[in-house]
Amino acid sequence: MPTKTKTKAEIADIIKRIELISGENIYKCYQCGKCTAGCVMAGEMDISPYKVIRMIQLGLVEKALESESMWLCAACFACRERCPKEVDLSKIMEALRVIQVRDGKPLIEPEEVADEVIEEMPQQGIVSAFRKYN
Amino acid sequence: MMNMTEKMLEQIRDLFEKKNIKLFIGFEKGFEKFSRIPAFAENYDEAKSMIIDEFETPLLAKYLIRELGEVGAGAVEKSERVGILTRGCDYLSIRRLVVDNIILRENLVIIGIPCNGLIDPKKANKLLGEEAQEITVDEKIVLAKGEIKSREINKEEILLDRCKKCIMSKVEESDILLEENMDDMEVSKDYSAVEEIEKLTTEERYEFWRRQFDRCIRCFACRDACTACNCRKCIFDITEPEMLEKTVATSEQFMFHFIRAFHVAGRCTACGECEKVCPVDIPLGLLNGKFKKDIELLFDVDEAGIPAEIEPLGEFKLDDPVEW
Amino acid sequence: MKYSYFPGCTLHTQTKNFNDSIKITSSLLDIELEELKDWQCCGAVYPLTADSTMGLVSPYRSLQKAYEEGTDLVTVCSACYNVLKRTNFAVSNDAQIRKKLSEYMDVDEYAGESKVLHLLEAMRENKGFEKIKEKTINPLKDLRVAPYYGCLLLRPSEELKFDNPENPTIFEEFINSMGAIAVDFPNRIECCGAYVSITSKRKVKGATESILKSAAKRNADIIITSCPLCYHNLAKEQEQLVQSDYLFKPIPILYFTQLLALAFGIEVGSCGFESNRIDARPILKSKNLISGGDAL
Amino acid sequence: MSVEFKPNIICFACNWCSYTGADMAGTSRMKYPATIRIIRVPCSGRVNPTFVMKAYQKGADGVLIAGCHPGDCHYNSGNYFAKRRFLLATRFMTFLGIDEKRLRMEWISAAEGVKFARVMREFSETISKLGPNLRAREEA
Amino acid sequence: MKKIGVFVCWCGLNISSTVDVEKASEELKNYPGVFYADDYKYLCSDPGQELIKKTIVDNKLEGIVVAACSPNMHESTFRAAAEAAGLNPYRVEITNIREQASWVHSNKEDATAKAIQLIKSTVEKVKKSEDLFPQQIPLTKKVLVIGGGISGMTVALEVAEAGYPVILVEKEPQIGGNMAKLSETFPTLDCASCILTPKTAEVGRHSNITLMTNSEVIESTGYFGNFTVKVKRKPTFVDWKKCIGCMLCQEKCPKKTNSDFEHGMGKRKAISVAFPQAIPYRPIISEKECIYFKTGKCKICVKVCPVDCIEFEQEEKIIEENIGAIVVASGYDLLPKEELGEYGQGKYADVIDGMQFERIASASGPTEGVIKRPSDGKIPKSIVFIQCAGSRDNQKGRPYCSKICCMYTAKHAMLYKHQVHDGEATIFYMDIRAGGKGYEEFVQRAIEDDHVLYLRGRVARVYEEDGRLVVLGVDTLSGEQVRIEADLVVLATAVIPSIGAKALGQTLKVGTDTYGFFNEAHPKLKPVESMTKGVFLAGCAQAPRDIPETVSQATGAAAKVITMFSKNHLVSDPQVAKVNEKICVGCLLCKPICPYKAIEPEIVEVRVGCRAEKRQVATINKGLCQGCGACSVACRSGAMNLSGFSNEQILEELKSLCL
Repeated sequence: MPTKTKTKAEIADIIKRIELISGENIYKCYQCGKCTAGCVMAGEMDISPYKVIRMIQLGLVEKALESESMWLCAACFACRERCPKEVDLSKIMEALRVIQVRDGKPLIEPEEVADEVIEEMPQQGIVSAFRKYN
Repeated sequence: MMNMTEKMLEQIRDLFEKKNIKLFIGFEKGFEKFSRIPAFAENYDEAKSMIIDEFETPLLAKYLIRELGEVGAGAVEKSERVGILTRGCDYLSIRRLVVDNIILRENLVIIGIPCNGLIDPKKANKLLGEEAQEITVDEKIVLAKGEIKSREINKEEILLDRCKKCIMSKVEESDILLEENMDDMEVSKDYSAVEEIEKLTTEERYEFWRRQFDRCIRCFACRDACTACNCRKCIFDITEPEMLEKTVATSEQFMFHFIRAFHVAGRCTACGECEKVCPVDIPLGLLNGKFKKDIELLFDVDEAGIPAEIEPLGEFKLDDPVEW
Repeated sequence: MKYSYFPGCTLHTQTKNFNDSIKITSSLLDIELEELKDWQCCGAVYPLTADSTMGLVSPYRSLQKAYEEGTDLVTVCSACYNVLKRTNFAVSNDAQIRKKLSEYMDVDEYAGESKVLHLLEAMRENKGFEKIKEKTINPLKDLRVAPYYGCLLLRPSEELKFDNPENPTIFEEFINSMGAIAVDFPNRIECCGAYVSITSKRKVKGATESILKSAAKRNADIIITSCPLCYHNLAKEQEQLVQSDYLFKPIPILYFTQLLALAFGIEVGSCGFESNRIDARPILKSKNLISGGDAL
Repeated sequence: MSVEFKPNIICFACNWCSYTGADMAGTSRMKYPATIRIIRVPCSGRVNPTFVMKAYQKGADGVLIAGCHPGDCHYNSGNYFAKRRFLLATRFMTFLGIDEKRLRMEWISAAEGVKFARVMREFSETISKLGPNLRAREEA
Repeated sequence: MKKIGVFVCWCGLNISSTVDVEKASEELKNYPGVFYADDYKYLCSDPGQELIKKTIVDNKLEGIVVAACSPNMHESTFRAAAEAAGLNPYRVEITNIREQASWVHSNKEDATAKAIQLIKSTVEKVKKSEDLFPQQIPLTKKVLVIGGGISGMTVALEVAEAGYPVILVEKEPQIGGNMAKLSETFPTLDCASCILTPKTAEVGRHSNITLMTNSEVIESTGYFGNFTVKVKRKPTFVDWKKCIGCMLCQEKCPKKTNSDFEHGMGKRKAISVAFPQAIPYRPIISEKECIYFKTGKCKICVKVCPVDCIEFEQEEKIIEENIGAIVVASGYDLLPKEELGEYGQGKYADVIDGMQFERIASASGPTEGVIKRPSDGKIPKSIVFIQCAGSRDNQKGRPYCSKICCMYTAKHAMLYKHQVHDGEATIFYMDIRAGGKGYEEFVQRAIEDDHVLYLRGRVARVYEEDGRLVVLGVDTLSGEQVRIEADLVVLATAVIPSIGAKALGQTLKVGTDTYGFFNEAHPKLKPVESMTKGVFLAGCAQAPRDIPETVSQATGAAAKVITMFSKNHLVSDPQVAKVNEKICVGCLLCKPICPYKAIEPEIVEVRVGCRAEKRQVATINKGLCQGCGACSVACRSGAMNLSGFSNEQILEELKSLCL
């Protein structure tokens, strides 16, 4: 099913939501890529971290939301630690996740997780995963 | 309390004996019961009537201007020093004068006393329903006895207005500290009175102030009581240029109160003396409070009542609010 | 020095061996840990949303309790540490959040007066590393220990102020004080992929593998950590690596206090080695740090 | 009594930017109402809030203070001090019951003749709508 | 009441078509205080001015108002005319009825009414005018230049050539500054010392230049035209006058240590001269390293010196100088690598900064120009250059662009490629800022001809692995993460003000920005003047810049000094602040507001009744005051006033306009 293209106003609204939830000024980012250079998960992402912000700046928020990148962000704060413009990318990724979750599109449901994973994984890991994904 | 008075007298004797000072300013009992008035002693004997207790006192700092020379003698070293009894609020006023270079700190001997609020006897009388004959204070409870009734009152209820808004209960730079400073009183910022006025319409505000100002008799008591008003010659007494004309008109009243308030904006220590001495009860504290509130809000100042080397209007920040 | 202790969910369940080793060792360092009464899960991740403070309620409560106890709060799990310390930072710097939380929970306003400390920080504050040196009766001679910091201890540094975020040294100090050799491996500050492993195990492979290989390259005998999730991801990855890469030699992963217990000469049976996912005892034995009879 | 109200507006213009901006408006023959009278001052920092109060007293219906843009002050910082003073003064005058719209501050550079004329037109219109200022004004 | 004359100008039709000038002059005739009023076609013309002069003389006028065009046009014309007629020029005021009335209004009635009101208000202003007289300020025609780098030397040479004495103070033992350390210069690749040495030599021998190296300015008092400065001359422990520069001492000295000049890339002796072309070519003993100073033994230098010029007991000297102007050319330093945690925090020997690369690429450097890496002296097969290391970085507190790194990094890569043809040079950049003559072409040459690989993106981390450096970066043009193993990493660390710039600023009472760069008086129109009159700025002390720009600015600063010195005395505008000492209470609320630091407290003696009393008042340094009037607003009692725009004048003007 092709995604319905959103109107300009709707897009502006999502951007505003992202800024509100993250508390970050997304227009600060000048795409130096330092976040991506040091990101251990970037290799797995379909859209590189710095590009995620670029997409939002360009109004391509749907692309950003559809991408897998924010679910792969492990919130390790390496990007935030090094960002020369003091943009907290981890918060922007969180905003994208939160928007999806609040809009009823969580990444996983509890029943989807294999028993063996529940068995092996420390409680802390399970809790964090559900805090981020559901 | 007597204890503290004794300690003070001991110190005063010491000061006079060592000839450090030519004058000591403190308090003594006034004519009315529980009234405390300024006392000036040129030797120890004269100081013996001085007293420290918990009843309302006027601020003493302004007398320093007179006692340390002509008005605004400026920061010039004097051969003889003046001693002064100081609570936190007095200390703020003294600091006002020092920061304004009106007096030199070196010319002063400050005897500091801790304070956790003074009592307004008038309030006690009101609550008691008659004139109190005896008032005793025990920590936070005050016992007031009249001829007929007696009553226990919570000290909070009869605190001096000034003390309710106290921003400094410590004396930070005293030469002699009679007792250890207490912690600063827990005072939350209360601009509700100012906000009440802000809520009115422009029309209502103007009417409010017109009614207030029209009462003004231009006695200048507010100016004379104020430590921030420390010019050698007040702008209101200058005829060229004539900022304030002598006619009694509403517009002149507005002019007067505007200038007075602006001249202490950012410098007012919120002592409340101006309002107290006003014979026609103009709420001058509201005017000063408005400036204080705005300065704190607009220029990110924590407490716009503590005299600092550079005043809020003597500096700027590049990120001051943009309105125009 | 007395502290309130916040063990966190994992230490109370899956990784009891970690918790036990903490209790044994800390008392020997004059660090008295009293478990916070009625502590509550910290939430595992610090909420990164500016528009909602709900996630802070739980850590705020624990902090507030510690404050009521009149003590600073010590925790060990990296995640708990990150959440609690950031919450403390937030409430001490943001009056609005503070007000919101205390009003919501109907408690006295708490403005970050208590400190949140990682056990390592508590050691540093109490001259712990010198004390370790004194109290080590079984010096871990020739043992090459790779300290894996991970992310949650170090970042964001402006809030945690745990150590230099790019070139930390506290674990190294710890290791050296036990007489072991600290292995400097570059990936010690990189992330293991954390919770991402719940859905896509293969996606954290890159992260975990490079950490392990980086430690292996520097000939590490042991990796130590303070984070159960890192522990899990690194151990899990090794199970895969052993199968796919015949040259790869597994490196046991220990919680740092387990090693300390060993150095303090605590009976091997009480060090919790038997619950480790990769058995460390053979290598410890080969270094003569545990005797043949003790092992296995 | 239906005489058209012609407001009396005083504009303090700093010599280096805004006054030159007014000159620019003049040389470009831009039109604005004859209600505005300019007082030339070296810098917006020279304008004492008391002058504004005095203007109201003496019959001005509106006062405009025009200075260099932030960062462009000929004396480097005068306009910043002016900004601080008038942020407070405007609020205080409003507090006393004088309509805040009667006092305005504008940054007008020497090149902004167009802006100068526009601001004058706008402000004149605002004041016309407000009507004459009778508050804190000397009785005629 | 004063006798005031009013002249209304027609300006041809410019004014008279919309303003009824005749009506205006007619009405003004009856205005109180106006003794004479008339209108005239062109007042600015010669006959117009003659009319004004004649009228002033004939009627003994005490003040005039000229209603004409903007004062920006002809205020000086009419003031000069009045002066010629014996009237103090500051008694002349202009009413602007052209730009502010006839040209902007179309209704003649309105415009005329407004014009008349404007003229009346100006009459009121003139009634309050006073005679004002410009002050003559004496001038010492000698300049102090602080900093002996390329900018300081340029200033010194220009001013010296114009015939004025110069004192050049340099904190290092030799002049040349950072430029003396450079290998080659962009975009021409000519060697830095080849173009610098003739300059240093000329500075060294110029008869108008007094060179004070190994010295620092520690105090400055006075004001423009009349400064007194104290210079501290640190001991060199060698009598430079006796020394003949044979350098036997350096040769025989047994103590070797790291050379500051070589930025840790090379060694020097405890007694040494920094480099062979140094001016002055005289050695200095480093107290910190010298064996004699540590143990009291050695003295080999004393033994070998043929002229007996070693003086272990030398002490620092303070020299006082009177000067007229100061030029600050204190230059720059580089952000220490230690502040860059992600790039190794200075712990890797093979992560070096740009200046260190200059030294290993310099023919006169420790490697004699062969690019070798510091750790093992091997020739690197792969070099990674990281631009914006600390610049354009809010997190590191340096949000500004360091301006020179794009160009010198291109140069570095090029120099390397010219030496090691099969080597790999990779540059991580953010934007290439190559705005300058021949600059863009230079960068393109590096890319096209020398195959330097430019990757757009920042580097997140550098760490060591197997004796090489691993660089984790990104190429944002392709979106790929990049991992490069390099032998050498060169950081283009941020340009920062030279260490001590802030303290120097305080000494000279010249403002610096948050980073410590000196503030110019106006960002556009006064780029070489500081906020303190008489103190000028040149080179990187003000902001990062390259050599050509530095030389231009330095030449500009020199021109400013020469212009100042071309007069026999300085004249100050009398329209400045003045204090009424009778009223001033000395509270000094005015002081922090003054942008020129022209207000100082002063103790004066006044008579009060029959006794004399000392009191503190504010005083204005008329040499420093520029007449902005901000202080007068801060003064509550009105003791502070501004001549020419006094409270009285403005209030009268205001009252009249409000009617």
